[in-house]
Order: sequence, then structure tokens, then C-alpha cells
Amino acid sequence: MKKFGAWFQKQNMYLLVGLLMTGLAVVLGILSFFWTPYGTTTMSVAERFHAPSLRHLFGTDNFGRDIFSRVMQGIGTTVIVSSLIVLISASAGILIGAVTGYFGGILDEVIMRITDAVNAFPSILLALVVISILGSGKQNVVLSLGIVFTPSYVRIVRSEFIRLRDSDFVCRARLMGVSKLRILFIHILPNIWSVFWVSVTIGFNNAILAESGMSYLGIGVQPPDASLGKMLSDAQGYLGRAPWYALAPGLTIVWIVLGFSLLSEGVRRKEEKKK
Amino acid sequence: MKKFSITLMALLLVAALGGCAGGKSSEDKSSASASTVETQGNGTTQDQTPAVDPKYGGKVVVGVQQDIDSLDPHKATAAGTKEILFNIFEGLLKVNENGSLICAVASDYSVSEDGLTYTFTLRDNVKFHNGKNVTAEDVKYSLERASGLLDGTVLVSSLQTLKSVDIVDEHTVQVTTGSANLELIYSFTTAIIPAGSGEAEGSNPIGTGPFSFVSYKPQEGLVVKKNPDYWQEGLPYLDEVNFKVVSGADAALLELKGHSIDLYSYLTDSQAAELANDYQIIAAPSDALQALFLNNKVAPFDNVKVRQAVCYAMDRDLANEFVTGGDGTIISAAMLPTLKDYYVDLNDVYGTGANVEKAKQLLAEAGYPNGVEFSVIVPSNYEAHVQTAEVLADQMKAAGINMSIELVDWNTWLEDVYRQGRAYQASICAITCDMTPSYLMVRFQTGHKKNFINFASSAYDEAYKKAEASMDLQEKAKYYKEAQKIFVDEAGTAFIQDPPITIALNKNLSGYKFYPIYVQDMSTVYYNNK
Amino acid sequence: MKYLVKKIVTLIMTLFLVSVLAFLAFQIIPGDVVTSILGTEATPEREEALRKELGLDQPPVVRYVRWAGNVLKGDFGESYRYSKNMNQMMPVAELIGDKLPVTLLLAALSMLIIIVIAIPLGVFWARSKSKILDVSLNMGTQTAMAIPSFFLGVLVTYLFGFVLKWFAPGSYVSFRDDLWGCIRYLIFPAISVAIPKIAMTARFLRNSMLTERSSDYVRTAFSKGASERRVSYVHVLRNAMMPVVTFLGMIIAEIVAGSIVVEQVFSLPGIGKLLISSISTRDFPVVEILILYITFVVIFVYFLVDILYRVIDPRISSK
Amino acid sequence: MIKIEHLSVAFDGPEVVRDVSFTIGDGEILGVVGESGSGKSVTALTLMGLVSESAHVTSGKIYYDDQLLLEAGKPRDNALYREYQGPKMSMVFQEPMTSLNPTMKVGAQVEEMLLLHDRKCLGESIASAPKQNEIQTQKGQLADAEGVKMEEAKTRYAVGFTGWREERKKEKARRKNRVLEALRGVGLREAERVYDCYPHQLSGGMRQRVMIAMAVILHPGLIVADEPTTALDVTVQNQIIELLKKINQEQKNSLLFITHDLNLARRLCDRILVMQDGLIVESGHTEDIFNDPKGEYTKKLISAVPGRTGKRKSPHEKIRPLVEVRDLSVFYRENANSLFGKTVKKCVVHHADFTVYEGEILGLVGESGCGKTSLSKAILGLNKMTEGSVTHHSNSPQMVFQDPYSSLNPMKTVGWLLQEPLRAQGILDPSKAMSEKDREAAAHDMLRKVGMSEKYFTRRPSQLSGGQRQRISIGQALITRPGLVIADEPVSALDVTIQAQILELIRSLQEELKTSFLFISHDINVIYQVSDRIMVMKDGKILEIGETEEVFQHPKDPYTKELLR
Repeated sequence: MKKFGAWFQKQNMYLLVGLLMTGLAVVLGILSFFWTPYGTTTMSVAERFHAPSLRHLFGTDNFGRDIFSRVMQGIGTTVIVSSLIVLISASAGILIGAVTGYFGGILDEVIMRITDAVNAFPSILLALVVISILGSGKQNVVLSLGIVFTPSYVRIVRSEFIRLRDSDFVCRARLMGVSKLRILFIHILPNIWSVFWVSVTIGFNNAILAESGMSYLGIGVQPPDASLGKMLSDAQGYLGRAPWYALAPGLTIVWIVLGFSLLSEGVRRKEEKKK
Repeated sequence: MKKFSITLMALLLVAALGGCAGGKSSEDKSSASASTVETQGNGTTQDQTPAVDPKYGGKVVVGVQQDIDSLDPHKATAAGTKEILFNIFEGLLKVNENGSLICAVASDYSVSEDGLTYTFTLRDNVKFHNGKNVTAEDVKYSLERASGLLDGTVLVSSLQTLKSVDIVDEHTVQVTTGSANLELIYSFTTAIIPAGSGEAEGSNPIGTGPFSFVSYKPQEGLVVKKNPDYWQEGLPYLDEVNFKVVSGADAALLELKGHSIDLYSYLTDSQAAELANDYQIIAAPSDALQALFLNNKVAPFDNVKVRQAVCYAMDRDLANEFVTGGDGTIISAAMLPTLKDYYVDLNDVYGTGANVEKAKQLLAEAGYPNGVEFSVIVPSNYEAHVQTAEVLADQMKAAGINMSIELVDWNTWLEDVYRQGRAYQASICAITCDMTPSYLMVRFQTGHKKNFINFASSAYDEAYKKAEASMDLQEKAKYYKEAQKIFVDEAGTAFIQDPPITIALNKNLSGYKFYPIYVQDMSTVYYNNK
Repeated sequence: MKYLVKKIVTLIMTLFLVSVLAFLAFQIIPGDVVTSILGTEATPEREEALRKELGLDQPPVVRYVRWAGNVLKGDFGESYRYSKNMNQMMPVAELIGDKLPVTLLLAALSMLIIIVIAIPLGVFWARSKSKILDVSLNMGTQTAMAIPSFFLGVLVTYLFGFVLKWFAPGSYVSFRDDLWGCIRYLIFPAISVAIPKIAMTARFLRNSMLTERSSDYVRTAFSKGASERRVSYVHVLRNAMMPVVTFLGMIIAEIVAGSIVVEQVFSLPGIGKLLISSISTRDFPVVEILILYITFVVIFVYFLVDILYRVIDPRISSK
Repeated sequence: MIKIEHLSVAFDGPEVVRDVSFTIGDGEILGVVGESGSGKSVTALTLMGLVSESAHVTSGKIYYDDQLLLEAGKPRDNALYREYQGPKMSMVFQEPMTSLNPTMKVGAQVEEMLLLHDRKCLGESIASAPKQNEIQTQKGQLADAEGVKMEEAKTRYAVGFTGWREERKKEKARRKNRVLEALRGVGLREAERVYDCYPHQLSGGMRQRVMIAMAVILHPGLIVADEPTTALDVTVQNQIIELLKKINQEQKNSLLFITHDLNLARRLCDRILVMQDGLIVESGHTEDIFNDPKGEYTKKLISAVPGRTGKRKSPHEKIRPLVEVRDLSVFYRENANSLFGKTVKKCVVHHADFTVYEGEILGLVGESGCGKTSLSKAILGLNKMTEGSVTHHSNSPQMVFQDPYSSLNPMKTVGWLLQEPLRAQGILDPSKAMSEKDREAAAHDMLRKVGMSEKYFTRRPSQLSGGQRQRISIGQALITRPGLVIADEPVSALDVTIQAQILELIRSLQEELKTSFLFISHDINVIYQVSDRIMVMKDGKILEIGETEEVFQHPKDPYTKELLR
């Protein structure tokens, strides 16, 4: 056992396990666009609430739909949606954080206040606002959660830019006459990746959880499309009768998030080792 | 559907003759209901004639879904509030479990020949919870306040035809109305409250009901205690009832499993199955009309053939089976089977199963040979509607009807479907109703404020007007039936079912009564000694 | 003094901004308060009367200024939705004051659980040299952090409520009636809140301790002949706790601002649940004040952490 | 007294200390001289039992007064070491800034020494106790300690709780007195105040004194001082050396003095060991080594020390002024962090007035905090809070920083870094834009000029040594052929031999390119070696400007004299 621990760390099994877990999920998610064992919306009175078996790996739900197929589809939806959320919020975070952190001053004050305000704003209300302007649907959930998560990235990017803006190499770049835009995005930006990567990981996890939460509150992915969060919330009513219905999407979320966390931990360790 | 066999017809007959059906003997009632209550599905009906003696005392926690919207019985509009306040307030008359009117604060009443004057005799010694006797003053005040005679604001809209409320003597009140309407008698269930209490600063709700108000905390619930001076002798049994707000069906299930609530309605079919070992499960029709409402003004439903196609394509049996475990009652028109004299079974027009061929044919005729697509707005807080939408969306695909679901929160639904806009294509929800047929039918007249499906048919309007104006019950029923037939032929909307209401009740409780309206009467509930 | 003034100005600016945003949000989102209150069956006259009563017939700017003026005067208005008695609506201040203790109690309990478990765990983890322990703790905490909060709530309910029967789900009693019973119930939601936070805090503390462990002063302490234990607890821990304090502050702010999901799952009448139901009933006065409260709490807790930092870190305090 | 036999230490990889043997006699001062990576610190840490867990002692033994402390192949006996660390041997570290616990009061940190070992020192019992050679007796001693505890418990019982508390109080007072005494002993005049200070409230020199007080409070037989003066200013450095000398004379303890600075070792040590790559390459009495170094390396080391010989010979003429600084004052906003603090504008450079001429190296010497860096940033226009004027007669002055680690963007390759100034120049002034190919060629050319081979072109800064990075920095600064380069302590972070190479590089490049340098250093000897003229700065004021020889021969200001001592 002792040896196993040392071996695990030395071989950086975090990376491998993380890769395997995420990889499996991603493969299933992509596969779901082309093929699922059963139709994701096919209902059957006779097949209702079947416990997991070889026929239905994860069992069936209250409509007799195959949960495994729906989980596959859910992974696809959830992973895409959360990736987009991270993409939006991280890009916005970099843009805003870089500018405010580097230049400071009044603009920084104003943007930080707005960031604080958005941060304190209930995400559900924000989602309602976005949806009432743009209508419901996946893309708008992405947008509203993208806005919700932006402040956290702004904060991180900003503090990193503040840390680096007076560093020697930036100072020298300024002396060389490098343009501000170039300093921001070519000189400084690559240096915050390691910190940023960590927050992207956390952000990705939060996005999955938040997307699930949105669906849970009924304003996310629309039925009959499956998303892991929506499935989990639907399943809650059948906890006693069909616990597998809740466990399947719940554990799948844990699986993906954990896989991704391990993956990023593995990457971090690898980077450290290189150094 | 034999449960509510004493129908409005019989009831109105009584009303016309004057006098009260209730308040006689309890055996009468119980035998009547015992014979009429039917066991349904996997639910069991609460034993109405217990072998054991009722036990006094005890506390009960009732789980309710919605928080109270007002503690003022005249201002309260939410059904969820009315079901609670039923235990605190009473009107001159009161609905009993059969749907018939019994006398409460009044001991007797009579209606004039022309139907314009109502005379109520007050019952002796009915006491408010503050210990004071109910006087004619109080009755006058309450009715004037509710009808808007007091300050111009109509609080109970069905009473707006009232002209005056006059005190004849200490025990007699006379009410004059502007137009004769047989259904008006139902509005005298409006709560009687102490004179002036509606305006007095900081007053707690005081009524004459079996329970008196103790406390209310937003989001937690309302607590009532036994009214020892209640005029119906021997009632209530319980010392205290706590109407506890439960945050949703899932939370309710957890609380039921944790035995922290004794009674909960609105269970889903599978929840009921899950609780069957620990609770008495009782199912009855909820007396609501669930439908796939089609906006008659918006494409593709501005075409009657498309509407009919949807009616043919819809597999209502399947929805019933999936969502309500087969306990629902399939309906086709805007009338409850409970209102037997006005109800006409039109399920054969489109059939209860799916008729794919017919639907396809109609679609082709309407110019949609490749099928139609539309989106259905569903309020996300109603699980049953969401599930129904899922089932129908999947099942109607076969007929080339592609329905995409859009979940919205309740206020958005109100805004999009019910208020100004009405730009939606279709929606699944339900209309709850009271014991009057007009309540359901009035809204489908052309241009009516509540006509949110924009149904327009002059034939229907005509039939409805005749029905409303008629002072003869037979004739009234005939016109109502005619209107229903017109509505169904026009496929104004695709009705689905009267979903069942399923209740979980603590095994030690007896005496629970179902009402055809949305109330929880706790006065007859008691702990048995089992 | 300037620091304080700056902080207060910042706070006021943010509060103003938030209140405007919330107001705008309510202009945008669909749903009419009057219909929401009166339902579908009311007469148009009554709707009109109510609209007037609530001041909704006024243009938005007037309404905002009037509302803001009242708030500045200390009048937070009355809920559109909840009654206090027969003819009065619930004052928002009273309503929130009523729900706040639940959330605060939950926050306090969660914090207690987090601190009591996470800190020893973090220290133990940092001091342990076993690789297998390191791997398992790493995996364990990662897993704990990966569980969605509502799933965790359901799992806790299921495990402690149904399998172990340590508490009856939904049997929340008000702290006014039975403080001890209330706490006993709150332990379980607190556990759900705490589990991921424990994992995060323990990881954070462990990393912080490992960083501190390689500091020069630690070597100095060893050179004095101090034992491993003494170095860990007397020298390293205090320094390692500095960043953890900030972290814990963020967690407190998060919980005090309302644990919506947990309150929902465990049927706790707290701030988070009030916020959700008020948004869904379009109870503007309540939502607006709640958002201001959340903003205030978040900023104020950060401020407190800042002060605390100054107190415990001599490097900042004496500058 | 200390005997180290054939000591070899390895981390995961090659040995960093190889077969090191030496002895330290009673009261002797032994110097270990070597550059970074020579294994001198690891040797000291191994002796002290402080080397990290990942280090393995692959061979050798360490004795303290015939007591075997450490033997290869056996795990370190930490309990045994703890008996020795403190009362018998103690250590003074290089970084006074970080070697004290930042959140613990200074007094408490010194007192901890007493707390940990007080019982053993009661009445100097240890010193008079018979020497214990075997671990057996050691254990007995531990048992004694238990006995003392029992004694204490008995006394506590006898005198009652209040009495016991009285005792404790008295003991506490006594301990505090001893700490104060020790603080005074190392020359801290306000001992009472220092006692209640946190480390950051003290200056570097004071902290180092505290470290020394901590090390000597128990009168240990051996003090190990690992580069104790490296991080300090020259004037303070002298004081610390004096203090160590004084303590050695008073307490008669042995001192193991580790340094990279041969001059320091010469001033203090009786004997010297020279280490290179983990090996002892030379050892002997101090004067013998200096007068007659045998090893190549030793010779190189001695010659690399910046002395006052080898002055550059390029008498320049003050033809054209390049930068004119007129009555320049520099301010800086002190960001008041405390709760009720205010922002204050602090003047860090007062009325500087001088000219840098074309083609000269102007040396600026001063101790840390004297305003050298602020002045240089003001000249470059990086600090906007100034009064007075700076006139540039050439464009784009560049800068080379002290820290070779932070002044190169760690994410970029050497080639990219060298090309970036050209790219920026091209963007700013399209007439100077170069093709990709030309840029690359120029970068390769510069890489050669700074004495590095082609293969470094694609490497990243993290793959380079400190000296190599500094070369790249210089190359980056010079590639656009600026009129002026400000070099802020460019060699302070480097080892002596590397330092000599970099200085040489700067001199040769200056001659080749005729670029002017403002060369900033705290080390007057370094300045002497490169500068044509010297400027002395203290507390934000320029005290003296003059031709190098002139200033060295006839310093006018007393402070300059002090520096030259």
C-alpha cells in the first residue's frame, strides 16, 4: 500500500486517471450525438422504473426511457454548455481583468464596483433577465452563467496583472517601447496561465454545477433534452422508488468534475516536475 | 365518476325552495358520502364510518404547497390560501363534502320568486373567535365589504351584482341583487368577519370556523387551534393544526418519509406508490381541467383542422397512464364530470387514444402535409404539466406534430399566456374551478377578458348567453351542453384530463373528507386509537 | 481614517449600483405583480386599485427615487406577497429579520464544523509523510469538492435521515420554539454545506503549511532544537493560517449570503429560500433589500477579514 | 572539538558534498569559502542536523566532542540532535529578513531558546556535567528531565498553586532579563523596545544582531554562521564582523564562518577551507592561502575579487552631454496601509543635479534605500512624481536590473527576447522596421556578443544560470543600440567569478558600442572597476561626484571615507 502511494505520485497517475475519466466521459458525450443504445426520448409504459441491468445499464426512468442513453446525451449537453460558459466568462475575465489590473485608476474602480455588483446579484435573477430579453434555451443559459462567472475571473486576472505590471521584465518592455496592447497580451498574459488554469478548472466545475442548478430550477435545458442537472432534479421525486435514477446523473457529474480536477492536478504536477 | 352524486341540480332545487340541507344529522351525511365515494386506482378511500370512537385532542401538521397570499378572507385569491382559511372562516352558507350548500352562520334562508332578494336568518349563538356573538351588523359589514358596497372596491367579484344589504331585525338580513342568477347563492359562502375588523389596524383574522388563528410566519406556515365554541357540536376533534409550507414536491416527499407531516395532498403517482406502506393513500379527482391550450389566433392553430388534428393525435390515455398512473378522468370539454347535469361525455369525438391517420389527413388538408411544429409553454413549477408535455411531445411525433417544450416560471407564464401578449402558440396547464358551470364556460366567449385561447365562435357565444340567462335548470343544462358540443367540434382547445388528487394521510388519522372544491377541512379529522 | 472612508464610499457605491441593477432587472423580467397577487380571476377595477396602492402606476424613475428615499430613511417598505396580519403586509425589515437568524445559525454551525474538521485535517495532512495517505486525502477532497450541492443535500438527507435515521427530514423547528432542537436539525444541512468547504479549506491549509514549511524561519526554529511538533504548531501554523483566514472569510460571506440550494433541500426558512420565492413571486421590495443585504454582507465580511488580517498579521498592522 | 570525517551528501542525484573532512578546534574561527553550489551550506546544515529529509548522507561521520552525532547509513537521531541544537551549537543564517518568524515577537523568539533548553541549563548543569559518550547515558539524562518534572510537580504540590504561579512569574522575569542581557550583548541599545518588536520593525542589521543574540544566549560551543553579512550593507557588514569577532573572544566558542567573500574570510578567520563542487580544494591558515594560493580555483577566486586594481583604461573626454539631470527631486506615494493612515508623499531623491556624457560609465554608489533605484527610474521616466528636469539627448534608454530571474519574461525563448526590442522599435518607427530574417540575424549576433553560443537561442530563461540570464538582459538592452543603459546592481546577485565575467563583458561591450552606462552598485569596489566617474549617494542626496581616481584618492565626504574603509 505504501509503495502504491509513492508509485501513484511518482508516475503522476493523477494525470492518467484524470485523463481516463474525462476521456471516457467526453467519448460517451460525443458518441451520443451519433448513437445511443436506446432513443433518448423513447417512452414505454412497460419499461418504467426498471432497475439497472444488462439491458438498461443505468436502469430506466419514470417514462421508461433508458437512463444510460440519457446520461450520455446529458454529458454531451452538460460538457458543451459548461465549456462554453467557461469560455465566455474566462475570455471576458481576461479582457476586463487585464485592462483594469494594468491601468488601474478610475476605470479600475468603476469596473471593480460593477464586478462586485454582479457578484452579489442572484444568478437566478440574472438568468431570468437574460432569458426574458433573449428567450430561454441553452445558449442563453450559457450567456447568463457566463456573466455570472465573469467576476471571479476578473478578480484573479486583475490581481495577477497588478502583480506583474511593475515587474522588471514588464518595466523593461515598456522601456523598449512595446505597445500597451502587446505588453498586456503578449508579455504578461502568458505568465498568468498557471494561476489561470487552476481557476479555469474550478470554474469548469462550478459551471457544471451551476448549469445543473439552473436546470434544477427549471430555467436551463428544456425537456425532453437531457442534461445531467435536469435529470438529477427530475429524479429527486423518485428517490425511494428508483434511486438509480438520481444516482446515475449525480455520480456522472461527480465523475466528470473529479476527472477534470484530477486531470488539472496531473498537469500541474507535470509542470512542477519540469521546473 | 359517481363520487359527487349530489349535483348542482339537486342543490339548486334546494336553494330555490329555501332552507338548508346541512346541519341535520351526521349519519345522514356519512351514509350519503359512504355510498358515493369510490375507490380509485391504487389509492384507498378514507374510512368514513369508523369502527372506533373518535378521539379528541392531538396535533396535526398539514403540508401545503403554497404560502398564504393574504390573511384577509375577502382578499385572498389563491386556492392554496382558501383551502387553509376554510378552517377559520365561514360564510352564511358553507359547502359540504358533497358539494352541496349547508347553512353555517345563517340557520335558514329564502330566495324571492324573481331571484332578486335573498333573506337570511342568522343562527343563534354563533360566536366569533374573540368570544363575541355574530350580529346582523357583522353580516351586513362583511357582505358590503366583499361586494364593494362599502368603499367601491369589489373584493369578491361574483358579489358585484349586489345592490344592498339590509338589516331586517336582529336575526334577519336581506340582500338585494341587481340581476337574477341562480348561481349567485354560491357566493354567500363569503366569510363573515366582525364589523370593522377589515379596516382595524393590525387585526388578526377572526372568524367563526372550527379553528381559530394562532400565528402565521411567512414561508413556515399558519397555525390554528381548536375553537371550543364552534356551533357544530362535537367538532372539531383536533387541538391544533399546523399548515406547514413545503417548498416543493421533492421536499414534501422527504418530509413525508421523515414523518414530519401528517397530511399532504398533490402527490404524484409514483410518490404515492412510494409512500403506500407508511401512509393511507387516497385519490380523488382534483376537479381541475388539464388541457393543451391552443391559441386560436396564432398559426398554425388559427386553422381549425390543425386544432382537430392535434385532438386526434393526442394519446390522452397514455398521458394519463404515465403522469397520473391512470387515475385521471379523460375529458374533452370545458366541463367537469362532477357537474353531472351539465356534463356531456364527448370523448368519442376525437377518441382518447391516438388516431394518427386521421390527424395526418387533417394536417394535409390544412396544408401541412409534412407536419407542423410549434412550441408549448409550460409553467416549470407544475411537474405534472411538464411531464404531460414530455409524453405528448414524444407521442405526437408519430402524427407529424413536433412540439418543442419551453419551461417558464409561473409569472412569466401569466405574462406570456394570460395577460396582454397572448402571443404564445400552445400551453399546457389546468383551470381549477368552483361549483358553478359558468365559471368554466364563461371564459370562452368571443373577446372575453379571460379568453386566453382567443376562441371565437358566435354559435358558442349564443348558446352560452342563453344558458346563463335561463332560470330553468333543464333549459340551462341543455344550452350548456350545446355550448360544449360547439366548443369540441371547433376543437377550441385540446382537453386532456381531470387529474386526480392523491393524498397521503397519517395512518392514525380518520375522518378526512374530500371536497369537490379546493379546501382542507380539518374539523372532522381525528386520531383513531389504532 | 482614509482607509475607512474609502471602504465606506466603495460600499455605498456598490450598494447603489446593485440596487439600480436589481430595479432594472425587475423592469425587464416578465411577470406582473398585480396579476401575481390577485391571480387570474380579479376584476379590472381591483387590479387598478392595487396597482395604485403599490405605486406601480408611476413611471419607473419616480418609483426608484421614492424607493431609494425610503430606504435611506430606514424604511425598507412592505412585502407585496406576505401578510403580517389581516390588513397589513409584512414589513420587509421584519420579514428578513425573521429569516436571518436561520441563515446565520446555519452559517455559524457550518463554520464551526469546517473549522473543527478542516484545520486539524489540514495540519495532519501537511505533517503526515505517508504517500498513500496523501493520495487518498487528495482523492477524497477532490471528490468532496466535485459533488453538486443539491446532490450532496439529497445524499445527506438519505443517509442520515433514512438509512441512519439520525434526524427526520423536514422536521425543522423554529429556534424561537426550541433552540436546541433547531440546532440539532441544522447540523445536517450544515454538514452538507460544510463537506466541500472542509475539503477546500483542508487543501488550502495543507498547501499553505507546506509553503511555510520551506521558509527560512522554520529552519531557524529547528536550529534552536525545537521539535517537529513545536515547529508545526508554534511557528508554521500561525503563519500558514493567514491566507486561510481570508479563505474562510470568503466562505462565511458565501454562506451568510444564503445557501439557496441547501435551504431548499432541507426546507429551511432562511434568506436563500426567501430570495428564490420572492423572485418567483416578483416581490420586488423583498428582493431588492435582500440583494442589498447580500452585497452588504459580502463586502462587509471581506472588510472584516481585512481588519482581522491586520490584527493577526503584525506585518501589516504596524505599517 | 568538531570532527567531520569523509562526509558525502546527495539529494536525489549526484553528491553535492563529496568526501569532506575537517576539524574545528576550541575557540577557532574556521572559514569555508566557495561560490554558490559549492556545497558549503549543505555541509554546514548537515553538521547542524538541519539538512532536509530528501538529503542522504552517503558516507562519513560527524563528531562533537567525541560524541558521534551522525553516521552515514543511519537515520538522523533527531532527539539527540535537539539536545545539541541550541545549547551546544547554534546557527546564524544569511537572510535576516526571512529567518525570523514574521508573526512572533523578537523577544519571544530569543526566549524560545531558553524555554526549549532552560531546564538543561539550570545552573549551567550541562556545562559542568561529565561528558556523556554513549547514548545510554543520554537516555538517562532524559530520564533526569522526567525527574525534574516530577520535582516540579512536587514543589507545586508543596507550595500550593499560588506559590507555584509565583515561581512561574519569577522565572519568566528571569528569562526576560537574560534575553535583554543577550540583546544588549550584541549591541542592541534599545533592548527593551526590540524585545517587543516584530522582525519587520527592525532593520536588516538589527535582525542579524537578534539572530546572533539568539545563537549565543546559551553560550554554545560552536556557532555556525552561514553568509551572515551577505544581505547587509557594507557599513553594517563591518559591524557584524566586529561583533562576531568580539563574541568569539569573549565566549571562547568556535565559529564556522561560511562565505563567498574572500575578503571577509580574511578579516575574520584563523583558517580557511576553499570548496568547489562539493570538494575541499584547498585548506590552510588564512594568510598562507592568500599569500600563496596553491589551487587554480583559489587563485581564480582571489583574482576575481573586485579589488582596487585593474582600473579600466579608457580615459574619455566629456564631449557631449547625453543626459542632463537638473535639480531633480523624486517622490513616492507611501500607500498608507494602516486603518487610519494617510497617503503621504515622500521625497526619496533630493535635488539631484548631474550630467551623463556620451560614451562614459558613470558609477553610482550608495547603500540600500539611498534612492539610487528611484533616481534611475526617474531618469527613465518610469516614475512620474518628480520635480526638476531630465533632458535626454539620445532616444530610448534601456535598463538592466539586479535580479536576473525577474527581469526576463519567463515564458519566452532567448531568441524571442532578443528580438522583441527590435520588433517594438519597428512598430514604433516603421523606418526602423526589420525583416524577420534580419531580426533573427541581429539576435544571433547579439547572442554571440554577450558570449553565449547559438544553442541558447531557443532556450527559456528558466533553463539558464544567473550569469547567463544577466548576459541576455544586457544583450536585450543593447540590441537597439541605445545611447544610455542604466545598470541597476547588475552583478550583485551573482557569484564572484561570474561577477568578474559580467563586469568584463560590460566593459568590452561599452568599448565596442560606445554606449553610456549609468552603473549602480552598493559595492564601491565594483564601481571602481568599471566607472570613469563616481557619484556617491546617501539618503536621497548626492554627496559627491568626481573622477574615479580623484574620489578614491581624496574622498571629500566622511561617508565616502567610511565606504572606502
